Amino acid sequence: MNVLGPAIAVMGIIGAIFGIGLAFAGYKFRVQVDPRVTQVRSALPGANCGGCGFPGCDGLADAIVAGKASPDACKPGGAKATEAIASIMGVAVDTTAERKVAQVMCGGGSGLANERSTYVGIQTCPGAMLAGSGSKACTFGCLGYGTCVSVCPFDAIHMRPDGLPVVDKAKCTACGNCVKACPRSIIALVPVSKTVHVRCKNTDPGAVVRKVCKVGCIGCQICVKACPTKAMQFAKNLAYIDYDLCNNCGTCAQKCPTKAIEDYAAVEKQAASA
Amino acid sequence: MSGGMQKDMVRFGIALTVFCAIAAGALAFTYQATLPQILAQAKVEEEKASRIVMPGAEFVRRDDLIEKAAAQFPEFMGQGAGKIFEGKKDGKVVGAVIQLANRGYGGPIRVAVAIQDGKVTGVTIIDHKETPGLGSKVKDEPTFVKQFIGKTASDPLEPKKDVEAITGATKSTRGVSGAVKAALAIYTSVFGGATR
Amino acid sequence: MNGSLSVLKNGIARENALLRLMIGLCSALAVSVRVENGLFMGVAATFVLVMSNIIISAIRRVTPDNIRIPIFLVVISSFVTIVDLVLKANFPAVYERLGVWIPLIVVNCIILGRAEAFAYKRGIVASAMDGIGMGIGYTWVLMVMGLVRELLGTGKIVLFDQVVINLGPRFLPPVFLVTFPGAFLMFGLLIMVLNMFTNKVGS
Amino acid sequence: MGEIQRFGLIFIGAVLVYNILLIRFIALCSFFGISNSMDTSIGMSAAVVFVMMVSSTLSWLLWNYVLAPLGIGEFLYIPAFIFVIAGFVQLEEMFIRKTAPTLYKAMGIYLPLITTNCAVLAAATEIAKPGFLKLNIAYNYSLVEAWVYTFGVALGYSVALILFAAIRERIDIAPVAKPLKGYPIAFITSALMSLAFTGFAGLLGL
Repeated sequence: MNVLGPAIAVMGIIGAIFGIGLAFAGYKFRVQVDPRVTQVRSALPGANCGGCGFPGCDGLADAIVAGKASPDACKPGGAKATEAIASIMGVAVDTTAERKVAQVMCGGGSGLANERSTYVGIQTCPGAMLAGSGSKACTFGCLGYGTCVSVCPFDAIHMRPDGLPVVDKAKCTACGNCVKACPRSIIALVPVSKTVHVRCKNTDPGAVVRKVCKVGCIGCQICVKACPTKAMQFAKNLAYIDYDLCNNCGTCAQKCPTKAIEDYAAVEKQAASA
Repeated sequence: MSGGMQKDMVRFGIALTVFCAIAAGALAFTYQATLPQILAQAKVEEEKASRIVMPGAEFVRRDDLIEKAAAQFPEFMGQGAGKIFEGKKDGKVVGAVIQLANRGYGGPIRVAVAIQDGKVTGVTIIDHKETPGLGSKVKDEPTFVKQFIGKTASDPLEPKKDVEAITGATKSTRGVSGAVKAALAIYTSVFGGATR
Repeated sequence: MNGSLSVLKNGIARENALLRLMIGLCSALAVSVRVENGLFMGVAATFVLVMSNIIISAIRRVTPDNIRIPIFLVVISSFVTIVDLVLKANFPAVYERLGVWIPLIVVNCIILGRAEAFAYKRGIVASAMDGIGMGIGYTWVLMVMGLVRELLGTGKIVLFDQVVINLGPRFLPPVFLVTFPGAFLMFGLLIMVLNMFTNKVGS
Repeated sequence: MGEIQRFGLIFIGAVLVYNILLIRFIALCSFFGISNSMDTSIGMSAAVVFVMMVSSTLSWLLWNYVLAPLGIGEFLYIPAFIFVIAGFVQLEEMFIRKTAPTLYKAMGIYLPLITTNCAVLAAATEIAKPGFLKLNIAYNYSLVEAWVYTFGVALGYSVALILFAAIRERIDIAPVAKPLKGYPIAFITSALMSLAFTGFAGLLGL
């Protein structure tokens, strides 16, 4: 029985139906896709890190074109992406803001911060926060279970042997994932040139801090008086630096009785000379 | 807008139609080229089981008998599972082979039973879904099917009576012995007891 | 010419369809019960992959963009049906075992994936080489899995109806490897070994 | 057997006994890709159930009223079915993107994935050529039985996918050995799930 005829006829008809149908649908259901969205999308790095708060780069591209997000919302993209998007959108953006990196604001590693208990629950910071907030006596310090490490899409943060995370300034693109992930918000985005940081977040009075951690800020305010450029601010028993005024002189780090303030530049000079 | 649409509709319509037509033509051509071989293979495949239980015979599929048997034994012969062949040796009908399916443990077990002069002369398992290592022994152990040789419709064909069950696989054993018993029953009803 | 040679190499190892890109798993796990299955499936998939890559890249300039998927599918399904018919006619035993997986090559993620990602953008020769590379990459993984699963699962390797290796009656084969869950486990362990190897090499 | 009992048999067979993902190994590409987050799994499951029901109906009609009577089904069923499925999915994606953007946000992005989803084609072919997936549920499917079967397969797919997504979320926070991280542990978990589903093998004598 000859199958050639009916086969060609049937498949031809099916092909025709869908050919015309798709063309018709292509026009009838045409959605106004703004051409700029695809241009902006190609200017973004495409790491879908979610640092800008939108679901991936597609989400951000739609938001930028719709005006809901600023062209420099994508920090990992850096100045290059911001300029490209600004030119696409025809908007002037000052790209003078200095590149930022993440910085861990806690110095209470193992041996310095006292341990209150041993924690054997789920090995993540949010998990530890739920079950009696971890093993350290200090309730403001770093829990040390590495959630910031697991959320970092650029592998820029790693756990040190003493249980504190350290940021690799070269790889860090300030996408902010770790800042959001840390349940005690210990990590902050600081300008990359600044090397002096107050590595403590404890706002308890000095006497309480002294009991829980050897390198905690006890609120003695010596640094505030000593700071030549008045960069050192003080509130709720805790000293913190106003990075616009700070010139990395490091006098506060020398004066601090509990070494809560760390001057990385000095530490590197020492390591280099030793 | 509608002008663009018309142009696209025509362009896509033609492109897809031509494409599908060419593909269909090529496939139809290959199908016809391979058809005779496929049919031959199918016939060989169908009679493979019969040839095992009744070696050296020519087989004629009796569709009329299949319908008759399916009416009487729907659960064994129903829905295309059952087939009846008449075995001929140099022109003379010597017996019949009945392929049927009976429920085992893991699913249906398909069995081929050769019957000559009312006596079982050969049984083989076509396929089964029994648990590997346990129920699958109905097919893997050659001695199991041999015990059915010589049985007639009058035998009880019950495990522990005249059928030696496989340890730990009574449901599988019952599946096969039930199938042989049904084959004998179909044989007597369809062929009227004695082969003509 | 060496451009396409590197394309060929990366299909086999660096961008191996099964181990690296994690596509085309459906058939790989189900069919790799025997080495012979793996071989036939690999060859069939490679044939379809190479032929469809060539055709797709040949007509890529003329295919309108928004109906490219149906056109790819027509091309791929035609080659799959040809393979299906040829196998059914000439190798009925193998066809019986591979039965459901030959038609499913059409929706095998490797072929449509490569067609969309590679063939639709590159020249005919490069696409053909990519097809061969990916095909070989797919086949050797399939055969390695088939080898291990058949040898350990049933104690012997049967190739074209001859017993090639037989571990003898004393060897009590762990039937688990030949069953469905065994396929998952085997594939998982294969990737683990690969991870251990590449991590040492990688880091 | 009563009509209702037959539906029950087909349905249980499709969801549990011959689960498309864990027993029949079909559509694994999406199984491992999608299941690393719960809401993508739910979105995908909804899309799969919807697409499968429609494409199986189309395939059933195409087979019984066009392909089989003309005798060209034997070699045309692959191109015809996959063409219809792909065409329908593309049309439907455009339709939803235009008329229901919010629904498109939740479910739309999975639609192109479904064209390459093996389960849809497998179910459509099983309905046209019973025994294609080597199930012993039924030897021919009326339209209603086809619906019951497809819904069963789609539900089986969703059950397996969502269960697996839930388990994988727990695995992410469990301490897993370094080389096992990622796909290896996922495969081993699916091996255990598949083992559990083989427990349904003898159910209802299917």
